Amino acid sequence: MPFIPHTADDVARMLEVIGARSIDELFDEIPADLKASSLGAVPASLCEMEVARLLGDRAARDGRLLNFVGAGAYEHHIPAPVWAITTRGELYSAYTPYQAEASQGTLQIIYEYQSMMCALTAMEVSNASLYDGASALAEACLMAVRAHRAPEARRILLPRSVNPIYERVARAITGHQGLALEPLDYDRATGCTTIAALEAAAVQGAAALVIQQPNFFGVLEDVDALTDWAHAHELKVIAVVNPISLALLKPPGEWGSGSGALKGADIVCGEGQPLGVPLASGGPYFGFMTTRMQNVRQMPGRIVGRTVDLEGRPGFTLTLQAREQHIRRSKATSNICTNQGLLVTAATVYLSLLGPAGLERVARACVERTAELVRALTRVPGVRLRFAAPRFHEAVLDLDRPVAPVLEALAARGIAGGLDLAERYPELKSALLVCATETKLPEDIERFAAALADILRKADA
Amino acid sequence: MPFIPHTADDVARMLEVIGARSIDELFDEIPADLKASSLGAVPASLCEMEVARLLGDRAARDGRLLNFVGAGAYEHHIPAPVWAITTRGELYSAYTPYQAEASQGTLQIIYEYQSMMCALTAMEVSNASLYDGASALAEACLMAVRAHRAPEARRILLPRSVNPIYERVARAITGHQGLALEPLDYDRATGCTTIAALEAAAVQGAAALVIQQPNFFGVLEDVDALTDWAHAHELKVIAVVNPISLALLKPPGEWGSGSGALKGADIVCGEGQPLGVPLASGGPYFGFMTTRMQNVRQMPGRIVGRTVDLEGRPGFTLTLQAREQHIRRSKATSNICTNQGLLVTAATVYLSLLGPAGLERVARACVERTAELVRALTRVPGVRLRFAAPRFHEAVLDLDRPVAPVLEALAARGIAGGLDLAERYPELKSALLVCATETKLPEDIERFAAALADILRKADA
Amino acid sequence: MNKHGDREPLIFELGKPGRRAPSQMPPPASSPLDLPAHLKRSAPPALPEVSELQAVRHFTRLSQLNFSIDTHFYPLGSCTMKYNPKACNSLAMLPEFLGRHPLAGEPQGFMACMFELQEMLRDITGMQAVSLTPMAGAQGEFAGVAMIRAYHRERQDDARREIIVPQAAHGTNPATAAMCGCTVREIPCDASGDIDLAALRAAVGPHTAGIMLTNPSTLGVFEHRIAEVARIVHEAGGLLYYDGANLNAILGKVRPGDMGFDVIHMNLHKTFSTPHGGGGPGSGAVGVGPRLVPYLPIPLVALKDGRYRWLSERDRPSSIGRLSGFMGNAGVNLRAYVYMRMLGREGMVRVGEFATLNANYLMKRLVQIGYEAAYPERRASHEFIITLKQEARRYQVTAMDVAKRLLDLGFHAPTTYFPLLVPECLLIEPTETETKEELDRFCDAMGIIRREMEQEPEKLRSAPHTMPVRRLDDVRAVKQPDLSFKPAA
Amino acid sequence: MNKHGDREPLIFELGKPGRRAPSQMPPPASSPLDLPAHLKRSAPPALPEVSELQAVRHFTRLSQLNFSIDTHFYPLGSCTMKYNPKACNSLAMLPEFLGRHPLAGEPQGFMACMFELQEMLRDITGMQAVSLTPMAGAQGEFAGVAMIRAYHRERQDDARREIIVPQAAHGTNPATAAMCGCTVREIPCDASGDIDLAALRAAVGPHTAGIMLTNPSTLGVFEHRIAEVARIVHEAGGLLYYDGANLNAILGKVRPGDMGFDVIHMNLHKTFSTPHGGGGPGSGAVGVGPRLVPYLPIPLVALKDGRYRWLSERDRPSSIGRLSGFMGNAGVNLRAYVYMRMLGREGMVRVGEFATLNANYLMKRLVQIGYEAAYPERRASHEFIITLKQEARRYQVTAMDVAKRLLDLGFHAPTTYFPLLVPECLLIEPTETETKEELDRFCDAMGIIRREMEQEPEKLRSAPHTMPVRRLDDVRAVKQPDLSFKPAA
Ligand SMILES: Cc1ncc(COP(=O)(O)O)c(C=O)c1O
Ligand SMILES: Cc1ncc(COP(=O)(O)O)c(C=O)c1O
Repeated sequence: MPFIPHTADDVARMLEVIGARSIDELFDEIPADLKASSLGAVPASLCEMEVARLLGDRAARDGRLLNFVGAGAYEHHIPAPVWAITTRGELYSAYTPYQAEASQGTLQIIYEYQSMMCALTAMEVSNASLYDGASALAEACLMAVRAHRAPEARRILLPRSVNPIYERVARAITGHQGLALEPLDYDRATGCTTIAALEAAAVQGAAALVIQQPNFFGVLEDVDALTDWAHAHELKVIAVVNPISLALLKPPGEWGSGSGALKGADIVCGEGQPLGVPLASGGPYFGFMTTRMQNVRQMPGRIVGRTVDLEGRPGFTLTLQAREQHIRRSKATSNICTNQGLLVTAATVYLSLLGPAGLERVARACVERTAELVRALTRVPGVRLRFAAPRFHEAVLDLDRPVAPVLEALAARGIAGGLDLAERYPELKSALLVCATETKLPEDIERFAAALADILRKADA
Repeated sequence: MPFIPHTADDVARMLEVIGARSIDELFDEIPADLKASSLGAVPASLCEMEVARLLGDRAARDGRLLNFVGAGAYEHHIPAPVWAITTRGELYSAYTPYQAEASQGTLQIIYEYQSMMCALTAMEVSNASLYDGASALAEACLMAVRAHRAPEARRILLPRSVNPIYERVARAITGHQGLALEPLDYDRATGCTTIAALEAAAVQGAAALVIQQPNFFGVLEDVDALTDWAHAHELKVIAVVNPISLALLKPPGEWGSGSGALKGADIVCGEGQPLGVPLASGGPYFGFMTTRMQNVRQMPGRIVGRTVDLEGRPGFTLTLQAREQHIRRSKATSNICTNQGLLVTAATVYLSLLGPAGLERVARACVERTAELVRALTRVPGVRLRFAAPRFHEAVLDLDRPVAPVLEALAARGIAGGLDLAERYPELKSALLVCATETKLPEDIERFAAALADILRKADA
Repeated sequence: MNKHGDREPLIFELGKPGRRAPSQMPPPASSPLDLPAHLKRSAPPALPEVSELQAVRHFTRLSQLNFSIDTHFYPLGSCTMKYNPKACNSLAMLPEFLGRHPLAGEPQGFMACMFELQEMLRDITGMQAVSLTPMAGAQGEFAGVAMIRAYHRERQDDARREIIVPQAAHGTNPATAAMCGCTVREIPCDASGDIDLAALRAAVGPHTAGIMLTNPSTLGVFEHRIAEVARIVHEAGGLLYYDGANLNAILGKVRPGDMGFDVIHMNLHKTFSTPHGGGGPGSGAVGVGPRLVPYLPIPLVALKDGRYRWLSERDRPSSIGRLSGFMGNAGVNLRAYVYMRMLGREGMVRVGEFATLNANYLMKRLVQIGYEAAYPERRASHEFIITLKQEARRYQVTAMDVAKRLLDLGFHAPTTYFPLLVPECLLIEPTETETKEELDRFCDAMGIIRREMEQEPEKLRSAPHTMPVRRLDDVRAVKQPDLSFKPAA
Repeated sequence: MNKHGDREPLIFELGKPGRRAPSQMPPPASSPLDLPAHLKRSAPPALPEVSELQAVRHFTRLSQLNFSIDTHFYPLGSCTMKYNPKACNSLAMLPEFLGRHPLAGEPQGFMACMFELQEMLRDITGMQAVSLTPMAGAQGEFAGVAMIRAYHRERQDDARREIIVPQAAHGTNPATAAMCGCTVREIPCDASGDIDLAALRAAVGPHTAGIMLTNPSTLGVFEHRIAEVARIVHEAGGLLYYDGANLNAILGKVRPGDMGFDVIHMNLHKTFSTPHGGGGPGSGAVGVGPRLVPYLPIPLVALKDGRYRWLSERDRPSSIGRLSGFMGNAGVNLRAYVYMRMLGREGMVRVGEFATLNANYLMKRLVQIGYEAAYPERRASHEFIITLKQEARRYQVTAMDVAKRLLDLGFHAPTTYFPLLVPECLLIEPTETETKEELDRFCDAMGIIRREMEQEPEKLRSAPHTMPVRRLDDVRAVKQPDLSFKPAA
């Protein structure tokens, strides 16, 4: 009986105490006609050794690719202590710290995490995580609408240079509450959102402008101008940022020229995965969200606060719970309950190990490797750089042919060569989004360039 | 400065307290002409990411083989909890439990380990580990000599069916103290040590007989007869056993027909690796040793005892240290100090998870898989079974040609096909020692047999 | 505070300007940073500056301040704190799985696991199709209610915007309904914990989108008349949503599909033993009956011509869409897959059996000690409720006091004050992975607490006494929010 | 006892007949066991019978009872308790390394690491060749002395069987000499901790096999006149053995080969930061000068024609032979290799520098507080000795009392009563990986203890007070040995 410790003797004695003749009798309140028949699709039990063999074989079958895909999930070196600590039983197998006194470890880690996210984004409060970057944007949109003075403001201006998957997710999640997400086109030369595009949009009933920095094309937006424009039009600014990039880039809390309540973005969110979380086929990652203190009561998700105990000593506890579903039920800021705590632990350890200097090194290496990648790939005949604007660690390349077969040929050589943009951007028919982080060596970049050149040449021949 | 936390400010303040102007000044007692020049053979520092890449590439280069080698190190499934627990910082980064009150975790684990080894071997006391199985036999020989009544008894009867590497190691370690290890031949038909071979040996000045069960050929010795013979001739019996096999085989404490002080083996030792320790290119493993209480003061290595604290509560501590080098110096039972504690932790968790029933399953699966392997391989033309005696999980096969090139051809197909016995046993010129544990599936055995058949056929053609 | 009486400082307090963990820093850049000044950060973020040892020691020490399944019995009701097998973690962390980018092709090995997981969950729930993308129970609920809405909408019946939930429902149920743009109507339970059928009949109508039910309910009892409930709601044109967070109770015993439910979410992080991680991650897979299949959230894994494929917008035009950037908490799903393969068919059934055995045994023992079961005449399911309303009156001790005192005695507390409708309640869920001895030890502790109530109630009111901190001031936490560390200027 | 006041039972006490962890059991055999009855076991071994959760919980709880580098400052002298980088472990545990059978060919990736490790250690020690096979310091010593004997024997000079060791030598030195069939002559140190040269001169002669020295010595000071010592011993026909357990002190600063030593062992588990594991494993690599190269223990790794090869008996006929079944503690060596690559050339030098800085700082601070350094006029090396003989006389407290009280204050105690020749001594080795703040906290604790000595010495004598157990009865442990659990019949 896997994971069940009962001996026959235990069962007999327990049934005796209960006063039942069999375990089956304990289910006598279930109407007989509902009782399930056997589970045909569930195979017989395997022991750990057998499952390990099965999974090992499957993993080997999937193998390892030299990865140049980014598009919202980024390969970074994960320091060995991160998961050594994160998988410690005390952190891995605890739950939501409802009993604060028996959960000070988790609580202090979350408090430290919140502090780090505030520091990175230059905001005042952080929650304890949301599910992922995409759903965090959805929550941010809902929050912006709640926080906006005008109750009829339910439109969100959403540039097309924002991750298109985020757009899909935000639409799926916010649509039922009647939010309208309105696309803003990007400048074809720079890949950026322009004031001109904003001016062309109807401001009427708009609650917020979303600004992604660096944007989906890896290009840097003019965040100051966009923020000022939004605030001038009484729109909240929702910043979507890559936390690694914040070692180099102006933090959302300082975007624009405003001051006081108008200083910087109003809500900051994004994908936390780059901070020590493995790619892992897409999850679990975590979404982060920070904001100004004035908005805290509109914030979704758990928040940890520092307080004192009976003896006046500092301690940590879940707080401001009146925002949450278990207290406010249908009036809650969100339905989120279980979040992504373990990943937050990983991120907290990651940021502690990197520190400001380490994070800057990582970010600079990303910028440099990507510049090298762009140089190497654009030397390949038939490959051109699409957008000329300054970038972080991604770039859009134009090929002289459709991207999909090229990516397949690269995969056959063990290279994940980027993301084909054709599906999401019809106007970018043969555009490839590539990424290089600090994990890439010069020989990796060479290998990619050589393979690409070879593939394009062979296809031509 | 990898792993050094000092800031420039720290250094300045510390030097000020010390009253030195520079760190260099702290080395002013070292004669100037001895100061080292730079280290030419040590490359520049790599960061963790770079080392991880280097090691990852090297590991990938080594790849994974389907393993049928045994010969003293055995591939078993290692339950996932074993190393999850063993690598917990509190166990991994503690040292010898000199401060018992701050080391109750390690101490209790060793006490539990000692208890388990006593249970497995049917002996009364166990030490806390020795380096490995081979060196444990060397220590057992020295101990037997110390424990033997006659001080001139310094000869050890060492059957050739004992692991020949153990013989080498025992010779290297005991030789300087004038011990003579005398080979006893095995029966060519059964691969066993016979009473006839014992009768042919000179008993004069012999202190002990070594009995390995199962022996190096995987064959089961008639341990009762051998033990009785040894005791009848006033020899100590040193048992070398595989702990996994003890789930099925008579424990050394019950060998022979003696009773009282003559009951069973006198000293039991062996390689602990099968108990949850990975193959890992040969180490770290651990040697175990158990004996009867009457011999405890001759035992090498640390021992943990249960005692009470000031308040009468039970607790654990290192004990009987008067045997050890830090107390007795040149009169110690051994020079061993650091042992293989972490591996003992792994073994303790392993044995706890397996329990008597699990261990028996593992042992039975080993027997069964090996029988299947022998059946499959001896169906290959040109392959015969060498010894007909009952066996545990290894077997000697005779090929119709030299083994070395066949093993090379198997390796090229990703199979580690066993050990060539020619080097160690000149009379076994084309003999191959193979092993199958519970980890082998029917298709693995088939794959081996098919590859072997193919290789032999192709070489014939 | 660690166990030696020192408070563990904040990681920021351990830091010092200029201190680093250099092995974690990639080599420095070789060219100057070429970015426009107005886009650059002017001052580095105030992150901690510590050595690698400091970080490791800090977080190791912090971890020891937690109670967890690996260290303590953790009978937190409605949370299913069962043993999380280590193999689930180590196999999900095989380097090939970890290293795979979600947009890098269709890894057949990984996708085989996901496909088989879909199939197993389908079978267990008696549903027609399953999607693994929701990232926790609440998101599974969202998916479910969104599908219900999509169903009504596609039938031009979009006025159905009311979701019925029993009073005792988990907070995520009404919150989800609201997130889906629905209004919520709560209906009461009767004295035996079942739904008040009269109230239900009165509540349904042309505005009814559906009902969200947990069965066994959060009151820890099985809803007898579930078939009748289904009939009432279906006849009114509504759909039935099964909150499957408590699936542990009925695994292999009853299938929600057979009870007439149209949609279910499962908490894989409960029933299928993926880690709770100090608050998450979870996985809230959803299963649907025939009516809702077209609306399942994407991506799904399909098997076609021997190849596993992701199904996306193109394949599933009626889908409610994507709920996550990629495919949900993939690694959590992988852990659940490993767990389910180890349990196997027979093991599944035993989970429900022994979870129920443990709950009924513990309930009986506690009643023998003198505690009052909220529904004494009912069988416990996988959990049950103790109400301390008598004790509160007699001794002026609260459920919270008992909870805190249990910590002192080495047990994580049960869920307190949920469901709210039972006064001073403890919702106790032992799970199937605990031994009889552990349950007996818990009863011994509850016996001690009972004596203390009578003889020294102050000890309870001021508990805990042996934890890293004494009882914390939650009011102050709200009134003077201190939500992040502010470095001294 | 765990931190909540319950003793953690023995794993045997947690067990119950028939209880199992079934996921850890391979499928049952399909055929009956065909072994002769007289070779079979009659009753199953009395191993614990617990569930997987019970085992995990038990060992997790036990682990928390330990002090360790990852949780506490651990200034245990002569043990170099520095940070063990996590990467050393995770990279040594890559599946390809773990899965390799030691007799399965010559894995070039792994062997490249071993070869480079040999080369780096050769360079660091200034020796001519290195063997990695000894499994700990003591076995390294054994290899060294055995090589010295082999050298004399091959020169027909086998009467040289006396090994000289300073009084303060580590116990393994004389014990090793005895294991190698040598007699031991101890020579005293002078007042400043250096070897008494007159005594040395008087001791050497045609019976002298060699001298075993630690430098810096176990007294924590650098032997000034090492060149003179070397001259005396070499002129007498003996060889010089360097006990390199304390290499941390001089890494990159002095090379034993340059000091005239013929052979050295290193404790990779100290200087090169492989785990101490609650007592081991270690690795005691040996390096030799030109005279001893032929005798190195096997196997060695050689690089020939671009291929790494194991050298065995055939290649090295004069070798003292094999000391382990395969190639020593391979995985420990791999961890040391990773560590050394991360340190790099510059990092090596800094280890010695900052280990020495920390030791000298801590010594100075403790002296300022009022403690007495054993060699106040000398520089500390990587460690230093405090003697409490004054305090013992004045307050009747012992070094042991101070050690135990330090545990209460959250610090692992320094090494006590070694070297024995310094009365009531504490041998303190902070290592380079600790921060100034941590050293200051330790000084604060030592300050508190000083006050307690004066004001409440009983608090020290009865310490520790806050550990899982109070002070243990070692005498009873010896007199009534209880060395294994005996199940109640
Ligand atoms: C009955 C019930 N429904 C729903 C949920 C919500 O699940 P999650 O926390 O995974 O979002 C929970 C658990 O917290 C629950 O117990
Ligand atoms: C000076 C000295 N020499 C030798 C040794 C013995 O080393 P090991 O314990 O690795 O056998 C030690 C450590 O314990 C030591 O400190």
